[in-house]
Amino acid sequence: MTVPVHLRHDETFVLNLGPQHPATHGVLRVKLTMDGEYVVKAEPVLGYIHRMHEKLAEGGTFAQFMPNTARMDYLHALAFNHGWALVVEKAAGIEVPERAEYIRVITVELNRIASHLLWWAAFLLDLGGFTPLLYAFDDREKIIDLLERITGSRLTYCYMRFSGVYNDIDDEFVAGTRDFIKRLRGRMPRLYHDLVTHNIILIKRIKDIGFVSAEQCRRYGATGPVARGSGIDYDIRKNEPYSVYPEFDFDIPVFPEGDSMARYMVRMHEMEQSMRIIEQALDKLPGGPVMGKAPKVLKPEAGYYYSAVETARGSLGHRLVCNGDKNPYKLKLRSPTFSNLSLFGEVAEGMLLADALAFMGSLDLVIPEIDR
Amino acid sequence: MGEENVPASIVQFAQLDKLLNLGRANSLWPMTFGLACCAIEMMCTGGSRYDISRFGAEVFRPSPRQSDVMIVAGTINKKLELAVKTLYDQMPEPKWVIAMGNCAISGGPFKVKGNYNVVEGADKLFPVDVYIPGCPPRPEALLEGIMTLEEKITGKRRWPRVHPG
Amino acid sequence: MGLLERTQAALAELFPEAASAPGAAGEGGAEAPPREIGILVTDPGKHGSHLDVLCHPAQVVAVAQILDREGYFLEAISGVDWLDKQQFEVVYDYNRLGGEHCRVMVRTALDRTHPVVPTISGVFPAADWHERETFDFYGIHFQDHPNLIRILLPEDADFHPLRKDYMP
Amino acid sequence: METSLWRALLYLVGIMAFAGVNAAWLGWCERKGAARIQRRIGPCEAGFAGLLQPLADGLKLLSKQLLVPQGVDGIIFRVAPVLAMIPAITSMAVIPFSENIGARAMELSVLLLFALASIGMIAILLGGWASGNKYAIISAARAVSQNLAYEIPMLITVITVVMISGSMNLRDIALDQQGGFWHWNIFRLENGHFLTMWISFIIFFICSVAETNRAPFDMAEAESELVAGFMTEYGSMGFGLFMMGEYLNIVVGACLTATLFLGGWDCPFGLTPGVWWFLLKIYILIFTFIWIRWTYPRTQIYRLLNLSWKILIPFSLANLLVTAALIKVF
Repeated sequence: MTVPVHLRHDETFVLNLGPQHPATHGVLRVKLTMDGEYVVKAEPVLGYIHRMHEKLAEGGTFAQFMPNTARMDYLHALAFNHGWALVVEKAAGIEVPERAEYIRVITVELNRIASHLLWWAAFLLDLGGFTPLLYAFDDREKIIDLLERITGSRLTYCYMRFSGVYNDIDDEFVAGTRDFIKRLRGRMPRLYHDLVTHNIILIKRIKDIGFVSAEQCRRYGATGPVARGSGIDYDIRKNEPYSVYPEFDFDIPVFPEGDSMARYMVRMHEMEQSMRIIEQALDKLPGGPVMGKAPKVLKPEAGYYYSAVETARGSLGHRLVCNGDKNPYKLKLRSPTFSNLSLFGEVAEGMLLADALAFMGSLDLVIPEIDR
Repeated sequence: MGEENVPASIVQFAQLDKLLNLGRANSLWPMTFGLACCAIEMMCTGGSRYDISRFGAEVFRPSPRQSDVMIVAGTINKKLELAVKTLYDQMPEPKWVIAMGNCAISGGPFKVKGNYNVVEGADKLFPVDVYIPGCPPRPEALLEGIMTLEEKITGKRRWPRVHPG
Repeated sequence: MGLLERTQAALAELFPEAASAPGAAGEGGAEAPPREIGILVTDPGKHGSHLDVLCHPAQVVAVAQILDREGYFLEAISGVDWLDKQQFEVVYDYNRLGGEHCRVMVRTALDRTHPVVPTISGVFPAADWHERETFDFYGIHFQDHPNLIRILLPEDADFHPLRKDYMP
Repeated sequence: METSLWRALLYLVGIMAFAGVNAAWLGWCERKGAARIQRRIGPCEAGFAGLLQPLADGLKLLSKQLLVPQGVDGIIFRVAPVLAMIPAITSMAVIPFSENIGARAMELSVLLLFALASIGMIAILLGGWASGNKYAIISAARAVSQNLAYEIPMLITVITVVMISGSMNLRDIALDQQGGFWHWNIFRLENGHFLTMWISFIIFFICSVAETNRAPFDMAEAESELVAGFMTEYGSMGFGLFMMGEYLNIVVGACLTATLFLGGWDCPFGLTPGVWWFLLKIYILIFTFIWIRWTYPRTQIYRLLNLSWKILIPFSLANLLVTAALIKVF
């Protein structure tokens, strides 16, 4: 229900939600044609942080591209590592030991919680609340400490190799993860839900704002929490199972309403599901090596390969074309936020500026992932 | 870190200058100008654990008119070059620039033969005062960068410098 | 699988003359059987897509409409520059949003000197940005696209970076 | 109250000192309060526990380049920040700090206060309009509609207080509430006023939060939407004056609430009243302003206006009628 408005279109002015704006969390520019405070037409302009990842992929070998994957979506870098490792293992036919698969799932799910925490903080910063950011960062620092112990970096991980993972996890990591899960489960109802989710100002601010229908999601190719917030039950970990996800039982939060509140609740429940996955993975963690055998220089067969991975923002696809020599002939990265943002123009029409920004916040954008 | 004094005005009031520099050093208001991965580390520095507000620098002003230091946290590319230059020009005079991360120092991982779109370093656009290496640099490195900037402004170091090794 | 057969049957009408190579299991990859157009069932474990459709540029919109009717969504459009064969290739990826999983890869080959292919942004609005990006990187012109301008590079850039023969 | 020159000079310096110190060190209180709420240490490097931080900010803002951008209405651009400061300081002249400490005890001091409050609103409008920046104009339009909407219920609630204490002079209102908290307007027991007083206290407090443009009603300086609202083009001391104006408005709002409802300089337990009780009440109210700001997100502009036009004004009018009836009956 956006406020019904008769757009007179006679005195509209163009407002530049410029590359440098606190609400765009990066360098997205949206050209807004405004009528008073109502948005008549919104057109995102991209490319302000295009960093030539696809050209670099063609330049270097398969292994040299792994650090680049983390620089695209630095909030869920491990899922990007996982996607790139999956497509190359599929192409070159490399086996990954069981323990490595489990460690991959544990670290990816931990990173997903960290990504949702940062989205939650930035989303409330957009709505004017400053304090939740500090509490979410408090929890996120705990995850970063855990992941830093085994991967060595805080944000841009380069942890996965083509036949497993770089470093084995030790008991301290397992104990630390269990403590973290217990702590976050304790804080979640009181701090995140009572203080913020049930806050009347927040509910009024995001309920019935930015309605996205399931048909719009399909036509614009929106996936992830944006699609699950509009009633589409599509999660790659369930629909196209990869790695060892089939061995865990977790469910996919789907909310039919399709407004910003639904997307908000999808992500909050997803944090809970990720914790369930981590616990089951830690219980069933097998022994054995973490690195399988992989040829030093990979020369996969010529052909077309595609792999999809579920990141915190949607389905990340790697369209890889190989022609038999040691570096990829062509790599197209299907970034989830690229499609999620493409429906912003159509949905934001007729909304107030403040509501349009709340809607953009609920889409959870990471700009370097859009511009690649 | 030279002892080079920032000349505040034509007429030099030694003591007043010292006092003003001390005031400026203790209230460096950064501009929210996060571009990429380093912006997340800048937000972590504003968080509770690293707490940039101890140095009076937690007021992240969105508009260039009210900020003193521009922390270039991320990659500048050719499409953004003009916008960054305008933002730098819009800042009132005693302004400083911290180039945070390898991309702002020299283009970082994108300084390759086939580079057609990334500006290789912020110092190609405007003078940079403090360089903080790292990809992304840790929040402690950003705090060290701010302390180095304060030392450059006032000439005195706030905490004893920790020499590695 | 019901969905795969149904999709294959739906697509088959488009290519009445070329009998679709039954179950070539794609081990030879796309290059081995030099087929002009037709449908190839590939093994998703290895290639990620269930169907590999090769079609003329003109049939691209028809294929898109069939898949739209079947409830697919457009995942990605990527251009490939085959320098040695003097060809551009546009790869469309369709996938199911929810329900049964079936990914269809549609490929068309274009002449390298002046690559032109009709746009499918009428059927799938998602294609609007993907096509602008492919135009931006390869210079492939998409006929009657609403506003075919560069999306990622600065507007005044005069080069197409991802072409194999481009080096700044 | 003979008006000797010395007394006027003394009060002039006193009020300027009170305003200056408050404007600067409220910034420190806000940052320390925010840090306390957000589980971090506020500014603690400048002087003991960061006490010199406002000094550092002030020096820095004073010594920055005064920048007047092109295409800006020069005169109004320079006048607007000053105009934001003037009403806040002049309205302190009328506030009775204690029995015998109070610059001017004018007959119509309540009226003067609200006349000055609307000048503050005009300052924001001029600031937003003069800086020629699209964000500033949107923010100025929002500020005017918000302040206008919240001044009416504020005035109506003040009328109920004036009716009960019978005079428009703040000093008389405060005198009328002396002798222990049961005499305060909130708990005024005789002829059943305490019910209506509670409602007007709540409405008055909401309006004072909205009047000073602070979260959850900070539509004008909406940090994450309108860049920096009407202050976008203001650089050094222009921005400084606006910030000091905002903090002084909070102090005036707190003083007004304390005088009208919480019995001015009266001691809660009936002991010797004095100015320190008054200051204690002010700073408790100021802390609640800060507390509210750092816990609540921002509302939407149409909900904010609906709250005032559809809820606060009818309630305060009903409250006014009930009070009038009670006075008539008893």
